[in-house]
Amino acid sequence: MNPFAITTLPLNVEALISYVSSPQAGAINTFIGTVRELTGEKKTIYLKYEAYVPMAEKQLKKIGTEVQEKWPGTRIAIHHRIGSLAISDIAVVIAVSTPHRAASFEACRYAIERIKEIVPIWKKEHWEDGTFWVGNQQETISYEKGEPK
Amino acid sequence: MNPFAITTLPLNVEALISYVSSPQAGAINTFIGTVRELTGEKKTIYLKYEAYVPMAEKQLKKIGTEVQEKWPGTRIAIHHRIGSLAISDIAVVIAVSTPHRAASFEACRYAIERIKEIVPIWKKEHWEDGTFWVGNQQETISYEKGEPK
Amino acid sequence: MISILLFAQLQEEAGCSEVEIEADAVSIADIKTLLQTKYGIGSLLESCFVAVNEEYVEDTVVVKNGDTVAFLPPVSGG
Amino acid sequence: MISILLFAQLQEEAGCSEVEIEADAVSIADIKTLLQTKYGIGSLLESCFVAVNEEYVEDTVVVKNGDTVAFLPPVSGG
Repeated sequence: MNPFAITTLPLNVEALISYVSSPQAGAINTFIGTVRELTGEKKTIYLKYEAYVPMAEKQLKKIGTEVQEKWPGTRIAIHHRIGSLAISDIAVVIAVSTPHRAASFEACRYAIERIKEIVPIWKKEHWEDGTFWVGNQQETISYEKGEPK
Repeated sequence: MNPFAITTLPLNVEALISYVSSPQAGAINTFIGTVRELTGEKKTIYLKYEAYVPMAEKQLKKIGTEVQEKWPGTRIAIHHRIGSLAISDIAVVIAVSTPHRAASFEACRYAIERIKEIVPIWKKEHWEDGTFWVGNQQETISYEKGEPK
Repeated sequence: MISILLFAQLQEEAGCSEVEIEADAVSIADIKTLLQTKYGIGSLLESCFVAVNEEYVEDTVVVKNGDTVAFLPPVSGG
Repeated sequence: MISILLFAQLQEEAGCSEVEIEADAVSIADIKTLLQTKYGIGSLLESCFVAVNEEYVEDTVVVKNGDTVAFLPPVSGG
């Protein structure tokens, strides 16, 4: 299995868990991002994810390297789905195994936060009353220039 | 599915994930505790878990209630296996879904910490050179009397 | 009758998992003394929690006829 | 030749996902001007990150013949 993949296929949580499982692991943490129906009062019909695939896979791998440097002894896999997703579909799965439990939570949390910072994937909400590219019209968020840290 | 169960059967991670999945959820965090081969220099051959089953199931349910009070809108399921477990076998699975990701990590972490405090389950290590009931010979840990908080 | 349940190492020390005594209004302290003198349970008992009818209780509770008392070594699940 | 990739809303604004220009040693600023004047891309461009050959770069980099330049709106994966 490619541990860092962007795919149009449904994600297989068990496959990622198996991949990170090892005799050295005492803890596996998985984060699964799913399509939520309501955001505030907006009702989602479906979502569409788009990615710059080769770069996104490189960035996922970079996150894996960062995690293994910060939490030695970690095994990690990340898959992100793109294309059209319905309510409750899985958009992202992160699986992290570590010898002890605290690191599994910390490393998995770190990975999802980094995905939201540096991986070129975009979500387009298809609401009852229109569409919206998430992340580019929220003028309350200021984006500093240059490479994302 | 009973969301709070003690069982001698292999645990099914997917079943717990399905149970907590919902249109209101945007995040699912799962914690999987597995049997680690090495603890310090001690090599585990297998483990045996024993429980006071009816009380342990009640305590798991109590943890579920605590989680739902602390993080409203959460769905949670916890299964713990007992009996003999080999290296890499899954001893415990916690699945938590929440609308947003931060709460899923916090609630799941809370649940595993509570399991280690208040659920009457005991682990017996079977090492290469003997056996050991974990938690009752560690004189560095002092157990306050009365009900565990 | 009061049922007394023993788990994990306590069970190994006593050589049995359940003890029944004909009694009413007994203190936890009295039951502990019984377990130590008649069943040879050692100092681990001092670090155990006690549950009556599957609920944790303080050591000061009085146990009645029909109750189930469990002595629980420090737990190690997860 | 320099390939310019556009994603998400940028792609919708430009009406295409890839633009090719015959050039060498072009600044990111020059490419932005081209995208704004010729392809009608708006102010979103100012909040985009830029990647050259699949690596994030600073806006000050100079793009050479054979490079692939991607304009990346603020990401929203996960």
